[in-house]
Amino acid sequence: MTDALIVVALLLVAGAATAAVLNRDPVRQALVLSFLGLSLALLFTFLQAPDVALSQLAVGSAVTPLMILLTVRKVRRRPGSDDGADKPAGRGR
Amino acid sequence: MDTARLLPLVVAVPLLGAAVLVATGRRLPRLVSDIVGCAFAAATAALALLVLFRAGHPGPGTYPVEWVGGWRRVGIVLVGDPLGAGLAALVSLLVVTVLVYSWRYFEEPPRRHTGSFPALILVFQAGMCGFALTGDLFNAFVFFELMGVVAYALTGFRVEEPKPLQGALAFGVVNSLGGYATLLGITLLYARTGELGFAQIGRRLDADGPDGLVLAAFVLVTTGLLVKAAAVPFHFWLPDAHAVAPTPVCMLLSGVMVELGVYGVARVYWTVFSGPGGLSHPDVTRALLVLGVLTTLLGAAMCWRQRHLKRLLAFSTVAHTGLFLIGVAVLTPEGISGTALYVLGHAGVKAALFACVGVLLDRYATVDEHELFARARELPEVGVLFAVGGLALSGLPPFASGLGKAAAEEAAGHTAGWLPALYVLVSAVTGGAVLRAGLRIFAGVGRRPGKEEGGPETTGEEEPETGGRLGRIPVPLLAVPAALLAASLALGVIPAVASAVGRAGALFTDTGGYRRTVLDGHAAAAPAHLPPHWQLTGILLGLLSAALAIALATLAVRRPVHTGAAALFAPVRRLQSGHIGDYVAWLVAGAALLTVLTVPGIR
Amino acid sequence: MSARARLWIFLVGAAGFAVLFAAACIDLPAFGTVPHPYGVRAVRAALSHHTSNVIASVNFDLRAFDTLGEETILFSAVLGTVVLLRQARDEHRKDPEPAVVHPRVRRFALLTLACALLVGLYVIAHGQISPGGGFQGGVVAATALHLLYIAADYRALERVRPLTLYEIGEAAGEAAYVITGLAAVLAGSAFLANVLPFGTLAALSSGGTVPVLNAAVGLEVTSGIVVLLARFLDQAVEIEEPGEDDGGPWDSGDSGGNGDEQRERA
Amino acid sequence: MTVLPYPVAGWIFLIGVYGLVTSRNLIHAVGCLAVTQSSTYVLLLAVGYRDGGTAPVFADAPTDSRVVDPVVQALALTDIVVGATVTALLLALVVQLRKRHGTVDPDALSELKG
Repeated sequence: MTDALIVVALLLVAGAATAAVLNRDPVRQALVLSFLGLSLALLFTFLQAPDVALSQLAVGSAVTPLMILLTVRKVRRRPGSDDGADKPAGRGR
Repeated sequence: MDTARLLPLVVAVPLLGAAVLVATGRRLPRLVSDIVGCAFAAATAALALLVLFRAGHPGPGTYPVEWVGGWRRVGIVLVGDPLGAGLAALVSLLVVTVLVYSWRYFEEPPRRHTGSFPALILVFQAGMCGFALTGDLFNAFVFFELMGVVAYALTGFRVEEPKPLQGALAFGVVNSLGGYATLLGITLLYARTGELGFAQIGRRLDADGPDGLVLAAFVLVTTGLLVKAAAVPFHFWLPDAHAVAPTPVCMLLSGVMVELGVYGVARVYWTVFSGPGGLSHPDVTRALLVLGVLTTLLGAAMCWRQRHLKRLLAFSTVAHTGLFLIGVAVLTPEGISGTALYVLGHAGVKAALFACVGVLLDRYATVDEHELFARARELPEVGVLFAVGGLALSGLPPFASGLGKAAAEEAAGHTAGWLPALYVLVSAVTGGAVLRAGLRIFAGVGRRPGKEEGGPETTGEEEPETGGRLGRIPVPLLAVPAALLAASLALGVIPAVASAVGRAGALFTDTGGYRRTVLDGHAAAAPAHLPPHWQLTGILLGLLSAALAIALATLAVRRPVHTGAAALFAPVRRLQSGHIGDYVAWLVAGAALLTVLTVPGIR
Repeated sequence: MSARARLWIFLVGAAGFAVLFAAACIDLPAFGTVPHPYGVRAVRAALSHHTSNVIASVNFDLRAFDTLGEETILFSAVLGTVVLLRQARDEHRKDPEPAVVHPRVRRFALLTLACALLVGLYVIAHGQISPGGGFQGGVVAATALHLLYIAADYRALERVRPLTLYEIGEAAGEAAYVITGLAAVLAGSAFLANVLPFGTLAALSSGGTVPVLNAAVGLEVTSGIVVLLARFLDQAVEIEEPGEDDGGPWDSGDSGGNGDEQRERA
Repeated sequence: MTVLPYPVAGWIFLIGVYGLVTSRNLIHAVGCLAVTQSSTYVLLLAVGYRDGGTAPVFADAPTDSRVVDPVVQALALTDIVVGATVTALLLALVVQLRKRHGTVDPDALSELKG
């Protein structure tokens, strides 16, 4: 029974990791990363590691995606900027 | 107190200092926080030197071993063998000089965060000392990451500038990836042996023969350490980071941190993989030798082509790391002790050169060799220091870099007859590049260099790191490079240093002795060894490379443009693209290359 | 280097890595079979010190030196982030506008906040006897505080979050850890030795110095993560760059965040 | 029993590195680095697992019950902290990089070359 759960969780983790890489938009990636954190926490629980699962839940599915989202918000806030074709920016000098 | 008890304090004292600085930093005036930082760094240096003197005492070869928390064989072990303790002492002393140098350096510390720069430097010191002293693989990884995290932050310290941020990011991504590779390797070793201490893993590995798992573990662990050591093709981050970090940080990065990567490779090999259950000596020699030769040639070639002075020095660090790697690759006590002395001398010289460039940056707001042409004629003192540094870098006797080079090239010569020629060539080219820049900048010799065609290039306009441009040069900015060069000279002429380093190398390569000392508490007697010493061939080769360096520099300033050479180097220079994706791809390819080079080792 | 060349170099390297890793996997002991000598010794050692959560014992007793390094990594990363995300010379601050929050959202968020804070503190306090500890609890508590951003607005968050205090708290946590270690040295034992009485197994005060170090880590992590998130929020909400909101050199469109998305569409 | 965990760890490592190599957005690259790191957690815990073992937390006096390896769990905890802090630091660098270079596309960063 546990074995089957571990296998399922492993596949979930592998899938989530792949999805997190292939989602090139950081906002969507942050959400997938959050899901990856969740599935890792699940896997760790099945592997009898509640301490690690708890950390992973707190860090991997909350703090890291939150930081990514805040970064995106900062980066996108600037009114007017690149849409890929970037200009050399103000250097702040 | 028992010397062994002092080992963890070498890590704990600077951490306490950092915590004090952060807690009180925003209220302290600049002067006080600088003094507090220096005091903690100096106390650590005193502790490290005390350990070194007790451990390096000639006589029965015992050295201090401390199980942190008193957990014999269950906890983490710190080992104060002369080489590790010596590196900790070198790190601490260099940190003290760097803090003195930065005394007047950042004219304007970040607002409301006065203590943060010295605090970060202190944590950096703790990380490097811990890495040098630890006898536990996972603990080494922790300190590896600690060094990394602090170094990324310090590299990007000047957030108003664009270049440091790019360099710090490349540094961070590539180093973290290397760290994760190392951790995978550590996990594989744990799966096999169920142990984490160097000595315990080594003993249990020797119970079975080498197989694919041991090979994979070696490759993965070494990959991370070689990233830190900036060996080709893991080196791309180094010039980008070292060229843009604040000068005091450059002194530490180039002077000791990169060398700690080489130390890590040597330490892990000798304690874990050198027994019958590890990898065979000829295969490891071949792998490290190939990487070392590639590194040193590429570093020297790129160093010669630079006009951005800090980048020039950074590539010279790459070239010298290659030489250190060759010294380790020959897997003899003489190779280790020669390289150790070379590292000692190089640290002082390279830090002094960076210190001189820092003065130029703060006075002229550029570190571009062409733009600075003849402008620094008004700073003869700096010019003299810079020239002496260039000569010492090329291995001029009797500097410690010269003696170390002589000893290392002799040891390497026993493995392959052409290696000494490589040492001479690379020392001459890197020293020559420094001298060429010195001749142009401080003496205005030769023609004003014109615009070069073709090839990617980094020019050297930068913001000064002090508040404004310096008028008068403050005393510490001159005293520090002078003291560093003097120290490098002294280390080369005092015979006691060479004999102590020789003994350290012999104890370092005594795998059985290390394991017995750590696990069984038996004193390891230093095996027979030949300490580095001045020999006629060494002196002559040192003089030869210094003469070659001068000749190259003179030639270069007389005939500044070599169209053919520029075209020749353009593809190599294009590899250094500043693109993080490229660097990561090279890292993976490098791990594969390392696999291919070591794979015969398991048959 | 072109994207294609980069990909090829990666693929060659990845193939090598895959072969290497596969070779290692073949030689790995089968999943879930072999006990490790170190693990066995650790369990015995933890029980000898009356610490029921062996992981807490490994973290704060057997390998407390690792945890010192780990906390220092956090400490220096927070310090580094504070330095990197400082207000640059050419930037200015803008007061965030007070937000209008639906009362139901507010009530819910405040309730969650209270619960999460309690859970965080509970997890910290029970580190040595049940899963969890200073790190996990600290992260939960710190993240919980930021629910205020949803519940009220940024200014309310700033009021309950005197950053200076948290920065000092972080340094105090780090210092407490080091000082606990040094106290053992002064008591004539090894650095970070467990010199306090061990108490009874599974009691809140069991484990000697384990709860002390655990509390130090809890303090440091809570404060550290609060400072970390605060810095990112600060950048996202308050700090303005030159050229922002006043035309500047930027004129149109969204930002680089999803540059490649837009490129793909184009 | 299955050997699945080991190849899964290898796959996560490689796919994360693939993301880093092909990334066109530095924020995405930092996310990929976090993915890469999760391979180390998976491998660590897989190595420490024992069939039928329970979590190494004892409610009462020592029993003979089989437990999984506590050491790797402690290592994984340390690893998670390291990962989170590195992510934070790199994201901070990206924020500033964006201000000074005006882009988060690694292809557009061109100040350091040669």
